Amino acid sequence: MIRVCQEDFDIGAEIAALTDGRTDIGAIVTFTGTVRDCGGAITEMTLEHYPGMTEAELERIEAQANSRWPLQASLIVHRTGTLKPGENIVLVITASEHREAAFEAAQFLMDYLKTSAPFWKRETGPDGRKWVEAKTGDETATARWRDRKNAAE
Amino acid sequence: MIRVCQEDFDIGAEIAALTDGRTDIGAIVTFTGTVRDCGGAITEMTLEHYPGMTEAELERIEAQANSRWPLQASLIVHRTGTLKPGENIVLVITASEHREAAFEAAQFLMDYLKTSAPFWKRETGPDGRKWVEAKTGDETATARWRDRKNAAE
Amino acid sequence: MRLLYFAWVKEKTGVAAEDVTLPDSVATVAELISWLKTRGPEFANAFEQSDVIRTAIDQAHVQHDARIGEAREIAFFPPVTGG
Amino acid sequence: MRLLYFAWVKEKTGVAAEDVTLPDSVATVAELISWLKTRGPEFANAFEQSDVIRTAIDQAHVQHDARIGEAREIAFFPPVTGG
Repeated sequence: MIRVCQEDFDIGAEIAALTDGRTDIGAIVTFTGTVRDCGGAITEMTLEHYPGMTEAELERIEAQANSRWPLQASLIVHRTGTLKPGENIVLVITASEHREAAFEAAQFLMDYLKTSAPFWKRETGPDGRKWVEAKTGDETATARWRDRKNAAE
Repeated sequence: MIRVCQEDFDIGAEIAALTDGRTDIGAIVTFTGTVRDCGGAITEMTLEHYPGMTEAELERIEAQANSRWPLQASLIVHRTGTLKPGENIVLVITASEHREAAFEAAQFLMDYLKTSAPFWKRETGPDGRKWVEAKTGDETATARWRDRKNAAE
Repeated sequence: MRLLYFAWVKEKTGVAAEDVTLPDSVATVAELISWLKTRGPEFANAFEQSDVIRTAIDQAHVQHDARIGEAREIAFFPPVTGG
Repeated sequence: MRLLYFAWVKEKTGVAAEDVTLPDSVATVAELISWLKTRGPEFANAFEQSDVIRTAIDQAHVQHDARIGEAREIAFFPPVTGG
């Protein structure tokens, strides 16, 4: 499942919704991304996105993860709008029988989300506003999954 | 922090306790291990441990993770006693500025916990009781962290 | 055809969305970007470093050599930075 | 010296913990295991496949060639299976 919204999420409640009553899950991994203040340099972060394409990309990424790993459940929640330091930005949950699949699928989802989901961060601080620049490390992290897939084929 | 106890844990509350009021954390990873019923083959799981050594090993593992990755916070909770399918067994939380460190440290903690913390699982099912056998895959998973460390040195 | 602009591409062009009729000579994304740059200093500035600009046709990522074809919606934006 | 047994090692020996005085000839974990096997059929059975048995001296993992020295507590158990 995927969700794009302004509201905060409750990690415990999201896990419960995915797993309650199930006895076939052995491993649940969650990733939560939060706003850092970078020592006071950031007072606010605004997330813009491309409605429609965002949901399509998140669904595509989630489907890819489910085709590569045997997942019992998965969830991506991404917030938009203006957030304060310490607030949640993104949540990924993966559930599987074994920990390797759950860990790898969660990392895969985050790596792909960082390089393909159309979100843009703008930071506000004492020195004004500025758009966050993409990190080449994120492209590298995503490329390693393609390499692994190609190597396996 | 580490904790060995019979009581269940609340993942949301544990994350909140580790991160509340902090604005220097960018990434939080949780791993939760739960009891699978394996299609009805398991009706109950009992966890025995070695009081004293368990806590010492968990603290040692946690200290190792903190020396290898820049973690803002970490937590290991492991339950003991008799659990039903669907119930929580173990919780690992790692918090860092960036996702790579949080993901890797959580995997490291689980791999080491699985091969060095003195817990033993006994499964009860329609066919009786049996002690779970250690998986060679867990040893392999742990060895890769040693190899990586040696390669880096 | 509908054109969308996001993040600093939107701020630089001063436009979030617009409906345009493309000249017949524009067949690819690269050609569309060249044409957009002729539409005034804001567009010339926004698309100056065109290799940084990312493009989606009908909400799917494409390269600059992609053909526009029967696209209904084309979006321009910086490399994504969510998560 | 205190000896502890866990999981199926405990079930097979029928003992959870005991205080023993070791013969002077026992200097290493391997020698201790050999001696334990002479203490009756339950012990012989529990330690039959001695390479599977894991050992901790004073709550730290050791190999079978470890010297016992001034150990206060030695524990025997199967490979761990927590998590």
